[in-house]
Amino acid sequence: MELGFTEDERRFRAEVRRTLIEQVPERIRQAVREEKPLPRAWMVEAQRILNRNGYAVPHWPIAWGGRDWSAVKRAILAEEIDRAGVPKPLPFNVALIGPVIAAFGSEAQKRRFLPPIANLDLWFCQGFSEPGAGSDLASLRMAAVREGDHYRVSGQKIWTTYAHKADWIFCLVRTGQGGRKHEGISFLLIDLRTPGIEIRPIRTIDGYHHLNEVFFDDVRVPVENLVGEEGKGWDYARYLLGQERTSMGNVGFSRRRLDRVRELAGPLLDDPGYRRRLTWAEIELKALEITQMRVVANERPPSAGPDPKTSILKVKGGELLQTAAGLLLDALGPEALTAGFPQAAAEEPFQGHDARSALVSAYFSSRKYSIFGGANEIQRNILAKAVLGLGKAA
Amino acid sequence: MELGFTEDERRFRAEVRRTLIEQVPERIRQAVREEKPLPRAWMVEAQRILNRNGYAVPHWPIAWGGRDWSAVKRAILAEEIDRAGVPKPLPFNVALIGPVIAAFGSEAQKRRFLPPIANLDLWFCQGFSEPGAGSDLASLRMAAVREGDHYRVSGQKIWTTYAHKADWIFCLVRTGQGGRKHEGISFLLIDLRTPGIEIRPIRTIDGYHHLNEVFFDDVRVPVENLVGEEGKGWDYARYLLGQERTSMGNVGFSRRRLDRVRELAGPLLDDPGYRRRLTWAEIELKALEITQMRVVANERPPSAGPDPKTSILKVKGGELLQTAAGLLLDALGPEALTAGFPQAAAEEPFQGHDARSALVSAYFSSRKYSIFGGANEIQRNILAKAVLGLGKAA
Amino acid sequence: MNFEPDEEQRLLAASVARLFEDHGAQPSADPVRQWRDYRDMGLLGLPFAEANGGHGGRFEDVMLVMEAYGRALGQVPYPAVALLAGRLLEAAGGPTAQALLAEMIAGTKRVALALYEPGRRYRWDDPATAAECDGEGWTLTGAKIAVLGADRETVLLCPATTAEGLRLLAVPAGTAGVAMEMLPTPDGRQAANVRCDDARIPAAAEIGDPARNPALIAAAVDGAIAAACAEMVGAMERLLGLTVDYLGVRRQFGVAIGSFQALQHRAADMLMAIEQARSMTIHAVAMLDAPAAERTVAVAAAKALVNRSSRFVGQQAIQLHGGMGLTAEYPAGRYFQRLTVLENLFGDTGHHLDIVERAGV
Amino acid sequence: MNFEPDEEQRLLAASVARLFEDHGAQPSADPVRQWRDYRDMGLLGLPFAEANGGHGGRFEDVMLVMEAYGRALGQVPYPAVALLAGRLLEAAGGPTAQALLAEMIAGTKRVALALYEPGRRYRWDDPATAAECDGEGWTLTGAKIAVLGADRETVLLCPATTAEGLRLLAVPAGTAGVAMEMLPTPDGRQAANVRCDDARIPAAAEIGDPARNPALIAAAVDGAIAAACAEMVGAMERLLGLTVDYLGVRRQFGVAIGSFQALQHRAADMLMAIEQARSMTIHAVAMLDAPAAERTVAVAAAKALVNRSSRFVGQQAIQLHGGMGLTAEYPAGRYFQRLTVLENLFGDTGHHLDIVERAGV
Repeated sequence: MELGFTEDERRFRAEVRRTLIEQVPERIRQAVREEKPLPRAWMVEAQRILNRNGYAVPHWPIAWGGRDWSAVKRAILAEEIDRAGVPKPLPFNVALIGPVIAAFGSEAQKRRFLPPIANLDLWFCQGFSEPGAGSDLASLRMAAVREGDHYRVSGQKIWTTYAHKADWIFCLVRTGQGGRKHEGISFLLIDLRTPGIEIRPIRTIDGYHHLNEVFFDDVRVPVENLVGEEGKGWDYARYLLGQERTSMGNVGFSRRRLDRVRELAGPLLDDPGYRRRLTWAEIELKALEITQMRVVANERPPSAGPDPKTSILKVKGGELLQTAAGLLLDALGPEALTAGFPQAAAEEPFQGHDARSALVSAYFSSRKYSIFGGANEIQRNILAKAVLGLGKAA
Repeated sequence: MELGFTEDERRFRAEVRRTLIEQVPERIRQAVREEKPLPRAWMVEAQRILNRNGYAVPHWPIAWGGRDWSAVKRAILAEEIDRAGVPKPLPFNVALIGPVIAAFGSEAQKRRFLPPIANLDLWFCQGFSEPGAGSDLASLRMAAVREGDHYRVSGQKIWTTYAHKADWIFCLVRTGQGGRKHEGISFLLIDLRTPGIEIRPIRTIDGYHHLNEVFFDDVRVPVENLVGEEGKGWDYARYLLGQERTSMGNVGFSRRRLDRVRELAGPLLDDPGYRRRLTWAEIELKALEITQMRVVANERPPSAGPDPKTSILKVKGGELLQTAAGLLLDALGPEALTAGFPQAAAEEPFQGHDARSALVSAYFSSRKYSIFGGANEIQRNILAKAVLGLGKAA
Repeated sequence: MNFEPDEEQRLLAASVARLFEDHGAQPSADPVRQWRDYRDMGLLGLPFAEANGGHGGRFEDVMLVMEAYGRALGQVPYPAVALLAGRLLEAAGGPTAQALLAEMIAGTKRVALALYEPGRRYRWDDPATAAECDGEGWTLTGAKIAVLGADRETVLLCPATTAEGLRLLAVPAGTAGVAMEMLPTPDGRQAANVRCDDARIPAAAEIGDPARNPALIAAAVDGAIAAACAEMVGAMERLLGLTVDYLGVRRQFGVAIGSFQALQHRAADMLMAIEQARSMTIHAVAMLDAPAAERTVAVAAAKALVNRSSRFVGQQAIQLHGGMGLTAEYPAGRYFQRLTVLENLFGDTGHHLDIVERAGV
Repeated sequence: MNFEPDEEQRLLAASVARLFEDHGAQPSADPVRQWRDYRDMGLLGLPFAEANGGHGGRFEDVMLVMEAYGRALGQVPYPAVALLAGRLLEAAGGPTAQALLAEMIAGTKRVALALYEPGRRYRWDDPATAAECDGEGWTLTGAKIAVLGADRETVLLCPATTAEGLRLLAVPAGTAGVAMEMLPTPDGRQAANVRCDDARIPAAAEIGDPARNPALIAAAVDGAIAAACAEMVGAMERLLGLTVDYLGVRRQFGVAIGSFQALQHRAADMLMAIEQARSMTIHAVAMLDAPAAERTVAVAAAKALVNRSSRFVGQQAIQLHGGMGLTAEYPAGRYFQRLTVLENLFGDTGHHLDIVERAGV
């Protein structure tokens, strides 16, 4: 037992922190700290710096750029990236599709995709959710019909973050019927420039454009873009969801938000009520940091699927980001009243919103942390059933 | 619309308050304020004073001692009784069995029972819950088999408050099988001195003895003690539950507890955190007082069953009593550490516990407000289904 | 006590509900036209004494109107103009105020109270904006923020510090030296940040007087807070309705999600939060005529609780709508935005709790 | 970081779990016998340096022991005697303290720290209890309350105010002038209220010295708080287990109540509260060797969060047990009582939040 960080871990943290501050331009880190959305080019720039330092994909196989770092160190890295205001390595690339290709892709797919994914030369988005198949993913309906060396794909994906910035999308598609709902699902990589794909923005209450619907109308996808075996997509999706959870609790991000609260709250920090909310948030964050490490340190084979205890990180981490966003909003006082945003925010690069608007946006947009990626209700179901063993008999 | 109290209502409140303080002995009111359990004789004494003033059963038919007061006035009366530290008129008598006998009892039953019930010359307890039939009352099993001019009753009731102080018990019993679960239930009045009845105490975590199990082993109950018709017991129980709800929110009781917090908290009242908890409790109480009046003012025929909005009063009122009990506990500080109570508390009259023990007891015992009388979970089911119309299709 | 609207109130509630829902159905409709509709229905004069050209409505009537306004997500700045600035004019009295009020009721002039200043949060009683009088007129310098209901045609009521105390000056937005920046509110309306640099206005532009102004403004703000509480109750009520509808329609795992007990209980908690908020709104309205100290505490307590209910109901409504609640198109998000603005308006939860506690309650 | 117990810790945890569960199964067993069992297992000496006759255990070992103690609802005053008073003796050093410690470890003498006084809540650093030294010995006058672990055989460690500062005096409970009232704690154990009226003790009964005493006591209390946190985590864990079992067994409306989603989610919330409490306990334990200022903030933050979790978990466990949870016979209620006592012990939630905030965190 070693309940605190080791000397080696502390050194690692200091080194990461120094590297990030030295190498990632202040303009990028400032924009992140101010909760402003970044131009695509800045995100690419940041990820390439991370990749150069071995920070983008340390959890990947060493052959593809991974490092032999402990889970605790990887969690420290993730925390420091967030805390420093460096954009996270694009999770769709490094935490989701990358490991799936590394584990189940063909050699050709690995060579073709892994290096550009790590370096953000290729930008992937995630095509899982459909209207009517959100938390209940197994009822997805987008169909891929095999015709010779192609699939013909038709259907719709929804809530697709950054589809409008992405080059490729990885999709769960239905290639077979019958049997149980999650049988007959396959895992396809699709080039978004293929004819027949239409991306429509979903404007959100934070005034920005992150989300999209993606429509597929008879889209031809080469069979070589199938990952692994046809009909095994559900297994790969489970594997994907069991991947790198070292930043699931968003500890570094919450740390950054609470630091910002202290910068902005001014005299409110002497208001006992506001102060107490902040104190609780700080204590919750400390607890979450350690809970995160405890879950992370309990390394499981990815094939075991997600550790159900990561649901704690998801729920608590999301709640804390929401709490911090509420503190930021309240710090604005009546200044928030003129900190709205155009109904249809301008495209990148970010401009036209001042620091206050970005905070109001962050308050609205933070509701997503308890909705996307498995709503908190689903996470509680998981905890009750998979950890506590409740409700199985009923 | 008249959103505040009328002059007449204010006068009524002042008169009630004056009467209570003048007529109910200070020793009784002091013990109630200190949350000490009262000797039976004191409870009887208090109810007789209330009854003499028309305060015990104002909601009954005028022929049996009722008054023609508006629901708002009756709610004011209930609030003032609680607030003054006067023990409430025994609810099993005046709010539950009395109205049922008045509505469905025979003339002989009315003459025999109503006057002594109002005056607490006869003490009734309630025999509804059984092991395995708590919130799911319709699955009760205690059986009454008709034999000539008697029923032979066997079975068990549980959580019977004050059975050890009571003279009689009113019971739901099963007189028939088949059909739906709540058919074949009848409503019986049983003299607790009848042979074959055994009352066993249930000690609770507050150190006291309020609750009992009541066992019936082949108990002979005269048929004349059947209320209304055989097999209609479920309807009468529903009627009973739709009765007098003017103090469902326990507004006066919470007022009394918060007053006590102010007496006892001393320097904690200057502690910002404690202060804020008290402020919220005060605000919640004000809201509850008005919500109570709004529900009460919306008078419905008793045959309509309980107004589902009374569930709000039940939940919010209970939570507030629990919050106030927590404030009292925390006001004790380390003094609470030596404020325990003997594992098996002595019988009445109350003795051996100092004021601190009574508060610790109140903290533990206050958990019951969200459990008995329909747990908060059941109340939320009712609100979701009966008020919001949710889940009916599923 | 009697919570039932009388016949006249029922009629009023029904007709404003119809009007506001009509307006809501045409979001891009002409605001000038909508303002005229308010006037034609008598709403601009509703809260004012008949002697002042109003319709002598009671606070209860305003509460009914504002609940309907909240339910329909009203867009025109009726509360800011009529219920805050208008009522301040009536209370102040005197020829300037009366003339402005008459024009406001007639729908020919808009007025707005410039309450807040940069960096002072919700404090309005000690403005940094300064005014000097040289006999002929006033010279005004300072900044005001977040003036709801103001546009470039509005007459701004500006509290300003003078050697004699707090003055209240009626400054047409078009006055030379007045710069106005129209900015979007987080719920998609507009509010103004205003800068006055040596703006000159005639001596007659003063309303009220330094001795009474703090009390006049406090009373007007308390009335506006009670109105905001009613608006929030209306908005929460509709938002819960939208949520319950969605729970009945949206299916997952083969059943309507409204059959899941955890979601049912959340909806029940929202209902309770709204009912408690409605009760505190009633309390605030009932206390508007009480002595100032009691009134202020009652109103602050109400706003604190209504705010807390609003944050809970707003956030949970989005949660229960899932991704749909986050989209700008679906109405739930707009109610959440509106509630967020209203929580902030006239003081957030902590601000009002502080008032309650300072009063020693 | 490494949260896995090593082989030795696994053995320790397993054997104390067995012992404590055995004790728990015989609630009326002889406390003297139980105390001997603690000694025989090496628990009395566990946290002390080998040089002082102890076994050189680490804080982590104590944490494992206290979790097991909490799970089994331990009855003997091990934490008060060994982990609070014992550790204070070790830290103070000097012949008197060392001799007492040796006897404590040998199981032949009990010691207890008399920390609190009437009307001063959790403040111990400025006692009203006064001591005077006349060269031959001390005269002690004052009142102490809620001394856990004390009985009439105990040596009480009493902080007392003198002209030179805070003295720490070892007062055998049997000393003339010492009156002791044994009172029940809300979880059915015993604690003492103590009055000293001109109690005379020898000069050698002093331990520590005025310059170091506040720091020594603060460190000992912080260690005891971390131990209490571990105990609470163990108790909460078992209480959740009892609750989950009950949800699986108890049937209503024809199904196990554990199939109701609202109850499942409550249990999930309890789990999360416990995991967060466990993390903060780890944090407190990891910081026990840090500089005093950091240690105190970490321990206070931990106790605040563990307290909040405890109140939630305790109350919800009773709720989910329904009436059964309120009965004195069923174990859930006893865990709730224990947790309630532990929340209070060494400071309630507000007390610890104040400490965190005063430190400027």
